[in-house]
Amino acid sequence: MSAGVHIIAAPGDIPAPHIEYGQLAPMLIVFGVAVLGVLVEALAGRPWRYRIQVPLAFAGLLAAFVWTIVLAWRHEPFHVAAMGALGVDGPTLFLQGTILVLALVSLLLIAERSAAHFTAQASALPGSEAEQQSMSAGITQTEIFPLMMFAVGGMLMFPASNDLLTMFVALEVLSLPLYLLCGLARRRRLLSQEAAVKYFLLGAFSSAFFLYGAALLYGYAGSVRLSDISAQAGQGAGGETLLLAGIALLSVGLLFKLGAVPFHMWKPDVYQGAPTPITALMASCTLVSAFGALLRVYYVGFETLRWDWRPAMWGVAIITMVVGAVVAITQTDIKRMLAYSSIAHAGFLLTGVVATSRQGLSGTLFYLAAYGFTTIGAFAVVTMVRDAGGEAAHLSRWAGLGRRSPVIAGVFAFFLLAMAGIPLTSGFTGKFAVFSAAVDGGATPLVVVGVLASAIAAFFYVRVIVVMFFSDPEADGPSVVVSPATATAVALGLTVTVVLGVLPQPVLDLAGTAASQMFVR
Amino acid sequence: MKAEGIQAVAWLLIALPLAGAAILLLGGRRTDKWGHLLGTGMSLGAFVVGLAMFVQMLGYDPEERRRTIHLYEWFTVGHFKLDMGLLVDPLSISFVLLITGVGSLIHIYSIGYMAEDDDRRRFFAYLNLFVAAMLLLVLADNYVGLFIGWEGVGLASYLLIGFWQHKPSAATAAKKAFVVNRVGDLGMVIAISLMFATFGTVSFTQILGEGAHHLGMVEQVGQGTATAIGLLLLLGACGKSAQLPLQSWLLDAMEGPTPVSALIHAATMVTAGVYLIVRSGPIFELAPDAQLAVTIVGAATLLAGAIIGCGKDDIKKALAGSTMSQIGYMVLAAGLGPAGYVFAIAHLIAHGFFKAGLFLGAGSVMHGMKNDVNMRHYGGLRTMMVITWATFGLGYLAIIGFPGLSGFFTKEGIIAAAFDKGGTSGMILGGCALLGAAITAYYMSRVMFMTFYGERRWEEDVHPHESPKVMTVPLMLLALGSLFAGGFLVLGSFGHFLEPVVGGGEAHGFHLITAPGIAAFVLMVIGVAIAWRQYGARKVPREAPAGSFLTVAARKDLYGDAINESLIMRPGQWLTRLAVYFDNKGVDGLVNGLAAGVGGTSGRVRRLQTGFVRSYALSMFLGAAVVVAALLVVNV
Amino acid sequence: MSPGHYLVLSALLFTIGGVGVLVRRNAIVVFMCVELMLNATNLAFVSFARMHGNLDGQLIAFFVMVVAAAEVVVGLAIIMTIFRTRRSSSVDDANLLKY
Amino acid sequence: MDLYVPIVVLGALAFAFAAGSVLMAAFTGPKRWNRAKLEAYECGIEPTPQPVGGGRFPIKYYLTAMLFIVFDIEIIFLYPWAVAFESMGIFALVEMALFIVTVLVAYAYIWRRGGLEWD
Repeated sequence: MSAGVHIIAAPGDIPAPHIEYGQLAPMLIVFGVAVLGVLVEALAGRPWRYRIQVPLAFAGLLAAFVWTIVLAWRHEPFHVAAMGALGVDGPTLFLQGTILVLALVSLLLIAERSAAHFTAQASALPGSEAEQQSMSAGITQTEIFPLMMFAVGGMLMFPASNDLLTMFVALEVLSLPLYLLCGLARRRRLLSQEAAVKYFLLGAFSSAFFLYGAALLYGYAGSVRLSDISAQAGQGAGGETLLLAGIALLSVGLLFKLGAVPFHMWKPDVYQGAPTPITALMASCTLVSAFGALLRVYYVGFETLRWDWRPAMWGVAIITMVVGAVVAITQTDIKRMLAYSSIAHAGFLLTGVVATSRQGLSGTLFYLAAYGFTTIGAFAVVTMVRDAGGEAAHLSRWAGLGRRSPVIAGVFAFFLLAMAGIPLTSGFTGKFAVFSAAVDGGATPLVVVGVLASAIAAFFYVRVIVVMFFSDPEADGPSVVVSPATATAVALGLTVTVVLGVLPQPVLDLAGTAASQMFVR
Repeated sequence: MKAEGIQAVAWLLIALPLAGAAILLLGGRRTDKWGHLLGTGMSLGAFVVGLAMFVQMLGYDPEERRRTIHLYEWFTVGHFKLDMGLLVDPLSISFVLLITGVGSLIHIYSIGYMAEDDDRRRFFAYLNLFVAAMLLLVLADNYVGLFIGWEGVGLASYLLIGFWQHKPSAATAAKKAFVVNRVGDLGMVIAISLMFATFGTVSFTQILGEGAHHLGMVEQVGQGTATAIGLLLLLGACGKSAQLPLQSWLLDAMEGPTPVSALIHAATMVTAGVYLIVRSGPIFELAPDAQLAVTIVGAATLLAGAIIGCGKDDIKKALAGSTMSQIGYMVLAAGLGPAGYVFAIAHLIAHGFFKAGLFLGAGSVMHGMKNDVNMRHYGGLRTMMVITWATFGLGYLAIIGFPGLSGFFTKEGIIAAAFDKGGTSGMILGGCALLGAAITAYYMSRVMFMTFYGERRWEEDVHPHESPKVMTVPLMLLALGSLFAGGFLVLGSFGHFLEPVVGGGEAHGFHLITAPGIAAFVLMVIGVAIAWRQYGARKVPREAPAGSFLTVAARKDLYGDAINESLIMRPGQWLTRLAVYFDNKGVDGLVNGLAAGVGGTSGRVRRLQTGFVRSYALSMFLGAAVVVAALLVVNV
Repeated sequence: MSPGHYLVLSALLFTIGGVGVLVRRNAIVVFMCVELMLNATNLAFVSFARMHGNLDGQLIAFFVMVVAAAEVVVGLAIIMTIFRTRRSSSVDDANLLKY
Repeated sequence: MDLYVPIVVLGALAFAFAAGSVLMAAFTGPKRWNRAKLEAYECGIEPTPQPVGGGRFPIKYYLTAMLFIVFDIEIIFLYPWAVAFESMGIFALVEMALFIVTVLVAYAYIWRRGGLEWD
């Protein structure tokens, strides 16, 4: 221990930290509601739990969202909060608002009761008598709500983290509940548990990389504050190897979370195995959050090192787009196909990150919001198409859906077209925004690859549409179960996808304003 | 210039039928009772608006007839800006009148034709949707708007071809139309992207300039870019307008209800390609190679369509072949530059009237013949359905170019313009057009004679009868159009009307007696005479005879599908097998070679996803190593 | 001993943990290897703290330990559930989701 | 360094004594084997027969282990706080109270949902 540290000091020697509770309120509300949710689980009787948990979670998310709006409305100059641990600034508020709305929509799916998605009792063995009993007793595992709230809290914190320790804690707070939630599917429990194990082991593996990267950066700069690292790197003071290796390992952890190739392999397996509402939550909120963190790290921490990390990022973006689009073509499971599509979209989004400009930032923000709603809507439709064994996820079971229920098939087709980036959908506007930013940022080859990958991707989206509308329906095909909550989620996704395609300017302006001052340091 | 008066609400044109479609689709069964009336009303409403706009336009000076309606700013990203707006000028108003006019007549006709169908409401909803999309296509003031309408009409067309889904042939035909059209759309998408990348905008005004004076940004780009854009646009036009080599879907599309064939697959949608080429005139004028390609496609299709028309016994398919051929004429004319534009559009409008009349007449015949489409089962229907015979006959005379009727003026104009192009290419193109005229006379006479003349060949239990008034009145109105439209357009001042848009006003004079005109007339008479010898004077067998090589080829659509298969599909599959030496059964939905190649790669790459956590971890570990190495190497 | 040696040790431990994840089949052991990686990181943090003469690294080590503990709990729960279903804790047996 | 010498010496003596006594007993004591002596020693009660393969721990052991880890690890934050309590003042006290309340919420959950019951 160095000599300057006094173990025993006089009272008041260590000043109380200054915490901006107002700026942190959205996160605090969500975490508070999560803790309350645990208390409800502890104290409320079984019949009451669901009835208390759902309104509680809704109220919490809504309150946090309203607070976020208020924060954005005040137009106060942003500065770092909580002694520099968190930065609540324009981009962060945009991302947090997006995450909260997307979480609200996901909550509609998670709270769906008419076609329950979650196991009655996670501890009961699949196929055992205990499981039968708990199912017939109509029990539901209501712990999913506090778990989800913890995850959402972590997601809010992740892009706001201004130092690597906070970021690591946020990463774990968002990941740990998700690992558990993945294993709670009501049907096909074996797949669900396998998804949880895989996600957990690989997630833990990746966070070890993240952490080691953070350690190396700490070794380089003597601090884990992003701004300190940036300042130290700006001086170019020795220890370059530490710095660059640290950046690389840190990136591995972040790229894992957003599913960039070659760190993507968990994504198809987990998306397929997890309960579909959780998949929707991961595909929308987690992606937004992970990109937020990535943007902050690269725009604040490593901005001065742009020329060092950009080539590697180029490579990752290119193979992510290509692998995602190409492998999706031969998928036969809808959820798996959407997972690969999500990988491809992560690649498109990375082109916006590579741009490293204000325009790239605002384009990425817009794309995240647009894609989040589209993908949530698509997964919501997946939950509606059911047969005796639960969701009919195999593509062949969707044959002729267009004739059996044209509206649902039409809506799904629309979501797919939006993901393919057809004009008049949000996907087009989003792709346009990030690609034009990348062109301006001198990444034209990347955009060429992106456009080619979109063309390949369009092929498999159209393939699903062809199956739905042109194949003959099976005799015992799945039926479409429409319930108010899920239908609301689909309608919300559809509305946003249309509005952001037809009248995107207000949201583009919003993203532009949010990005105008970039991140605080 | 900004639009005023009724033109300022041009969006009503699109909104009315769109609202109709929305009400009918969302209203469901509740609207069954009055759905068809609402649909027809919306279409008529759009026609009235269109007419008012036309009258208002006539009041302006020719130079001031180009009016824009700015709807809203779609979005701005960086220095790219996309505005949504409409463009009302003589070219678009001509289309508006054709679409809403003929469209309304067909709506009325459908009330009778679809009376027995349980899903009549849905049918009208789709028709309204089509009208709205088609109007957007011709009214949009930029390529993206045009493309949205383009996709919209494709969607409506697909829905209507497959309207009777219970028929497997209808479902297959819809699928085929869908797939083939995607090839064309790909061309459009790339063309639009290219324009966006080159000009930073997709607005007609900015790219093409204001009407005939041009002065758009396109004049500043090199010939290479213009040629590339032109060829890609041509690919798009080929898909939508059933031109070689993307013609194969149109014949199958006849599986749809007959009013659909009349409206979409004869009068309006399939002419969108011609509109696209004429609208993009300034691009093509800068790219002679692309222009030449347009004329070649047109000439080849006009012959191929005509030959196919000769071999078909199905009355609708014979007419479909004829549609291909007639659009070939228009495309040919559109490829001739300003000299041909006016004739292309005039022929398009005249064709809209007489071909719609012919199709509706065919529908009327089918209505009386228990939906039998085989002309060998008809014969001598002249006395049974007099009105149908008379109106069909007028349409027939118009299409073969009988002097004085619509087709005569417009087609002669195209033939003359082709010869006027001069040089060897002019002679060849003119020759093709002349030959096409002769074949047209032959196969249309064949249809006429087999259907309405000769002895009766129908079964005992068929009782041919005239159709109800609601069907015959539109027939008569369209027959009037067949009589006069062409002459009115060509002899009238249509050329001057369009001149502010397409230019070249002085070239449009029409001379009654020219050498090509006389040749065309003689060839037409010969064609009719041969048909009379074969089908009018002789007995027509109920079963089709074996026929010569050419007949067999024509019956099989000139082996279009076989050629597609052996040229595109087979080598593609072969390549795939080479590239992917294991059997990839998973790749079943892939239709062409490129896709199969990508699919093969995909099938291979997905095997890397072994399902073992440890191999995933390995990939992450190696990935991390590569990323670290990449960063360090870059720094060295 | 200079702090450099601790860093080398930490890198070695991290690598051993990483390789362990790749080669071991038992889910619990795989997970223990991940924990080893985290602890190697802790060692690095503490050594760097020593080198820089500030306390941040030690503080971070505390947080990492807590987070690692939480991870253990979640991980054990998940691994136990799948073990009870499958009667096997080999990660290679969880192989239904692939391609 | 001199300060530590007595400790080292003491340690060495202790080790020598322990090792010496055990070795002494092994060499000098009488060796009379019987069956009972060869069995596993379980505090005087009859040894429970073990299933083949060494047997498995009941799931309860894992549960307890998990709970132990969670609560045990919280001490990590309490200890530095306790050491620096004087200098950190009221703010830290409130923070720590909140922290303990949060842990108590988890405790309440486990307790109410039967996590602490052995059967």
